[in-house]
Amino acid sequence: MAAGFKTAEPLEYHRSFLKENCRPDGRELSEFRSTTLNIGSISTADGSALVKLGNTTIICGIKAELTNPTVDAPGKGYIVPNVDLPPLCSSRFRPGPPGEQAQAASQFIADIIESSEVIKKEDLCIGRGKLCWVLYCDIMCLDYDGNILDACVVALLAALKTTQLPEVTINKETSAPEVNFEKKHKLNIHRHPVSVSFCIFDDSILIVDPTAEEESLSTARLTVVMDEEDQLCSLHKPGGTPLSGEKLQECIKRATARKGEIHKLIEKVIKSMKTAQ
Amino acid sequence: SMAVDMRLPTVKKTMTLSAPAVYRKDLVVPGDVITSDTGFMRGHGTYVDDDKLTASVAGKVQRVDKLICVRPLKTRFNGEVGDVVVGRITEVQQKRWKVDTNSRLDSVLLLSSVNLPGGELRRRSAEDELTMRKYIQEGDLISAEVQSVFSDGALSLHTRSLKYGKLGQGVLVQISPSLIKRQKTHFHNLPCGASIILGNNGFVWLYPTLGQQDEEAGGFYTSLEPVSLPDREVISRLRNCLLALAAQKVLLYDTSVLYCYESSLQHQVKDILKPEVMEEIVMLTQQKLLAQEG
Amino acid sequence: MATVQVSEAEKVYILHGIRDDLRVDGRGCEDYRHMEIETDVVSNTDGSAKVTLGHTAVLVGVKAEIGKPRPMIPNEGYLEFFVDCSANATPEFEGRGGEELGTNLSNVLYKVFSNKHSLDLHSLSISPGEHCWVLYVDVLLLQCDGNLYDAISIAIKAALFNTKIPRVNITSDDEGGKEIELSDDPYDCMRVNVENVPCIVTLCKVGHRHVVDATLQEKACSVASLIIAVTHNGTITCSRKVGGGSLDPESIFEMTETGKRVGKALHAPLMKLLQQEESLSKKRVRVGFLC
Amino acid sequence: MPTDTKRVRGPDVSQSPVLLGYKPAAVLASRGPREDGRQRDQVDVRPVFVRCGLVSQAKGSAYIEAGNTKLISCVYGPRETDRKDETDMKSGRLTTDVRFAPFSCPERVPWIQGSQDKDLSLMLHESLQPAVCLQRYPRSQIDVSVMVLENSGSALAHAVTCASLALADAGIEMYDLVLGCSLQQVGSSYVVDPSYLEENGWRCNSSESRGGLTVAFLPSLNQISGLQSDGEMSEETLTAGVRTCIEGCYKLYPVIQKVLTKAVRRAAPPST
Amino acid sequence: MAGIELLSDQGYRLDGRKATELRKVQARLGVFAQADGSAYLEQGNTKVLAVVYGPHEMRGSRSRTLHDRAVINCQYSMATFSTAERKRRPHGDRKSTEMSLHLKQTFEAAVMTQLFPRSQIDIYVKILQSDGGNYSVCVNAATLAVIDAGIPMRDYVCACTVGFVDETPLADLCYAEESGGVSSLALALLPRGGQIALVQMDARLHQDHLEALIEAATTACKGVSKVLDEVVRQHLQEASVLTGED
Repeated sequence: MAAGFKTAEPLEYHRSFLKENCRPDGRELSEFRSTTLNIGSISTADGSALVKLGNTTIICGIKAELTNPTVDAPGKGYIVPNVDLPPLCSSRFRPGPPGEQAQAASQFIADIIESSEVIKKEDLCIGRGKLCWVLYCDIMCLDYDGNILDACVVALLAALKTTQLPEVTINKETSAPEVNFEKKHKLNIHRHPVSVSFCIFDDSILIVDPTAEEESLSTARLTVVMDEEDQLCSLHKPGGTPLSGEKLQECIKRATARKGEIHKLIEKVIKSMKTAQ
Repeated sequence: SMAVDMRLPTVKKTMTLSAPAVYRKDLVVPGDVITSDTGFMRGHGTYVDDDKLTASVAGKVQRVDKLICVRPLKTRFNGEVGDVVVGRITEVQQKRWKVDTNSRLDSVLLLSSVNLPGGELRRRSAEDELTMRKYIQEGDLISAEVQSVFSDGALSLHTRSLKYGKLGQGVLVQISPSLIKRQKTHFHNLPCGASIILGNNGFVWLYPTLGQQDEEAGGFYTSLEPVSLPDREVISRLRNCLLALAAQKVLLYDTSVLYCYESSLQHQVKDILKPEVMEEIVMLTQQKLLAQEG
Repeated sequence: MATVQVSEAEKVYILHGIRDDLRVDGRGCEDYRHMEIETDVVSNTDGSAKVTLGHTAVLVGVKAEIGKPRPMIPNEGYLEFFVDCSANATPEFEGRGGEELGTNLSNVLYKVFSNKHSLDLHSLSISPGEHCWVLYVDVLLLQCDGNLYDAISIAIKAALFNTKIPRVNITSDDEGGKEIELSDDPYDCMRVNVENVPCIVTLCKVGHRHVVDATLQEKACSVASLIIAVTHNGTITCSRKVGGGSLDPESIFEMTETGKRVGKALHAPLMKLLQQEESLSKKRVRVGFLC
Repeated sequence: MPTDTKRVRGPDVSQSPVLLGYKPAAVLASRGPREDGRQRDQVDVRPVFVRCGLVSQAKGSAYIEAGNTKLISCVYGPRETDRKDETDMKSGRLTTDVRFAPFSCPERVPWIQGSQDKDLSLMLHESLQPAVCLQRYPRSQIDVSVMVLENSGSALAHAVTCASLALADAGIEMYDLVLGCSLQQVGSSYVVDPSYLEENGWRCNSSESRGGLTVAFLPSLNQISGLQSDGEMSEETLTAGVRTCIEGCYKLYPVIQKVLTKAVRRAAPPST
Repeated sequence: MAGIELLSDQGYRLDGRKATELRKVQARLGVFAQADGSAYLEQGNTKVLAVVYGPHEMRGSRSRTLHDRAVINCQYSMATFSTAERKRRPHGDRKSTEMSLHLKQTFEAAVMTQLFPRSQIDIYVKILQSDGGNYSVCVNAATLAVIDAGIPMRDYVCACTVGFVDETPLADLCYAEESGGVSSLALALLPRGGQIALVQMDARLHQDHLEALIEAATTACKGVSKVLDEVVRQHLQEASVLTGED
């Protein structure tokens, strides 16, 4: 009976839970799914992280390569983030070039990197006007069950925090770059942005960390990105029903709390990796 | 043991008996005026331009009473009522099969134009595609006769005679319809030990000559018993002879096929398709045909 | 691939024939159809060849261009393969219809040549790390009557044999910069050693036996084929099962044995023919497509 | 390279530091023990870690880890097919898609599918197809995708195993499982389940002839559904190599069976 | 007009031809057995293979079916090795799509499509070697292939590319002339009736010169048609000897 109701009238089914201030998966309205983090699992990457947010699974791998800086910014390197939603992660995606959603997600991540200054691009310069690093941040969804943005940001941050680059010098005589793999250094992470996403049901009920089904049934979405100094790096609400200032404050409050949890999680996992070594 | 015959291509000798000083008048090309006499009727391969009967294809002019046609060397099949065809089923549809007969449109075999075993004609249960597939399915070969021609030129076929129906084991050879000589019968049991259906549409079917019994079981049952090796050899030889004749543009009918078969006997079957062997045996065939005529 | 339809009864007939070592066209299981080979057929190339096998027709053009060596192998040139399954061969290939088959064929060609000896890639080096010859081997499929792999590999070997790469002079200027100069003399050229270039043999499993040089009808009766690239001394540089079915290990071993034996035997007559053609050189009337 | 307008683009050219720091001395010896301590000339496959049903959205999924080679495979469908021709009326269609994550290899892999991915997709397709009862799914399509998260060698072989597990996990009817095993021949010696360096090291040095071989095998039907070799091998080494790979598949078989049984038990309703 | 002199004071062109002289045309019908019709044609160093399939049942989407005539479907493509600089792909670029369209328009004017309602005729041309006048050479080769397929045409379609240099029309341009900055025009003609099937000119040309240029093209097309006529009659003669039927 319940199963029939769930598939035949999904919206009514969800409403019946929301009335009771809870959700079909047993969560409260402002509760995140359990978040797990795994770092450094891809040895071919210079930094990597795998994040699970309930079923949603995101992997991020960082590859650093050498290139020439642009003429406009001779003292800066590049950060190139891309989010991919392969057909593997859900039946809603087909093979081929990235669809709208993947393109929007890539842009969202690129904007956060820009606005939050996670990494100073100046740090990626090796020889002014001559040589710099390009950090390819490739983020891929392996299981799509909603709220990929929050998971992507965690995966990106954790992967960057574990990234190590070899020392590169420019030979004075040949002016060719020389790499010393013996000497590696970490990236300097300036800011630690955390993303928190919400869905709004029936124009009024606010829930956090929506599943794929909740996303598709909701009337609006909102994403807040905040760093450790409580600076907002992004506030993203792609259309949908309007939101009162009061609700917005509620979201920001929830984001502030979540941000602390994520920072702790990342620190804990990195520490446990160190002790394991 | 493996065999490979690699060679440089040779300039193909054309078998022109004498270099033409003037071109034969009965051979025309598109745009050639055949006659300005308005008493003629235009047939295939012609059109009327400015009251002149003009050729639209390259080929040979043929006159039958007042009708003038130009017969091209090569063409798709222009079927006429009564023609014998061999065709391959391309599609099973409601109450009909579509058949590839080398025509410009697929031909049609209506369920009502088929004698189903046990006189089950028009039985309702046979009218769905699944049941129809049990009798004849995609890929099957059939022999049939042209029953009528639709207004768009597509042919309607029938198999309502014991000699037509689904074909069993054998070999299909596809050649140009213009190389098939029109004869009283296109079914022959050749004395060399195999049978042939020379479809007017250029699809030629070679198969082991069947006993009387087998034939009467005909229609939808096909024997999957192995064909004997000697029978196979005859069929393969005939196949290669047909291709040799067609390559040299010799008209195909029982006698030309048989003469070619006999001319080929001094060669192994697999060697017949070598250019010099083809030339030789077709030449011999020509000579025999001329001798017979003369 | 150009597909043909074969009825169940025709299949049985073909199957029994192969069992008795007498195929529909009179061949035994290991016989090739009549094959014609001619080189130097397209003049915008540095080497070319045309091969017909049954009605299958393949044209290969080789163009040598100066490029940059691959970073990991600075002292070698390299080959690039492209197979154009053109609509001329069959309407199925119109538009992008032939692309998939073309990619599959060229991927196999890359594998066939992915070893140290098929072609001496060092000889294609011009100046290590900076310049090398890139041989673009372009295959054009003109007609499709089965056994593409074998016909293509033979055409490639013939076209490479025919390839003449201009001699290169490297001069350095005062500032250490290098300049590349191509010889103007058409006879002052470098040849490619094709001795070790493999030929591909496709073994088509039909019933309990396998045949070489299968026709489209025979292929339609087969569950799977094994392609195997073999050099003149019997080295196997690529093998691959193709087709939707599976094969038991013992038939793979038998097919490998046949493939090696047949493949090895293809080289001597091919080389003899190519040398014969070259020795005739100017005396020979080019046949091409005109005669 | 076709330009990519749907992704965030970086500089036109960039170079992996791996290429600059590369030292020829690092190339593997063809004698002595292997870098990871496994035995040469023996069917010494890496222990595998395998799990089924990890991806919530897929009909079936599997994850396999062999040394540092890590792959994930998902199966979607059967669903109504996109393309329809007459063969689809009689039997279903299997599609395969193999991709390498950009960070999966020592050098970054571009997002746009290269011909290598297409080649692997084709080989995966041919390896799986004989095992799937496609005539049970007329007019339908079954989509198999494999993502190589890290390539530490033998990617195709493990992709075959992983994908066949995902198909089984999806409840797709199959005649048999398909298992994959690779081998790398170096002169007269061979290594089974080679690592990335063992697979690719030859490109840089040594005059010894080398060959690579991958076999896909249906263990209970004793059928080879996929075979691919390159490099240089004699008939004898190729034949011996095929036998060795079959042995390698049999070594894998009990592990895979166990994982599958576990997955089936988990999926089945508790018996009373 | 920088660089090379396309017409010498003595009235000779780069390859030694006179202004109105055509390149040598050689051709053969029936080069392939599997197609309904095929032909190979060389015009100077431009070499083309043309193949015809049909008329046959419509393939693919039936929505393109015409109920009163046949659909003519053309694909123009170039072998990757056909040009001095290697081409990356044989077709699919804008130029070859345009060429395909022009061929289709040309043959719609000549083939008696009304005889084949609901059918399709495929004409595929492949440039094996490109040395100017590609469109025209393709038309000439395709005409022969259509004839070889026994498909009715009102007349041959012959085409020629002509150019205008120093007040002089040049017939049958080669690549060096085409790329040398000549105003060129391609014309396809049904020679007997003199009907124009297609004219294509992208270059600048003073209107006063147009008539002269079209006149030159018409003459050139008629010249080509003579050669094609010879080829077809020769082919007929050879092939008809043995049919032995009167």
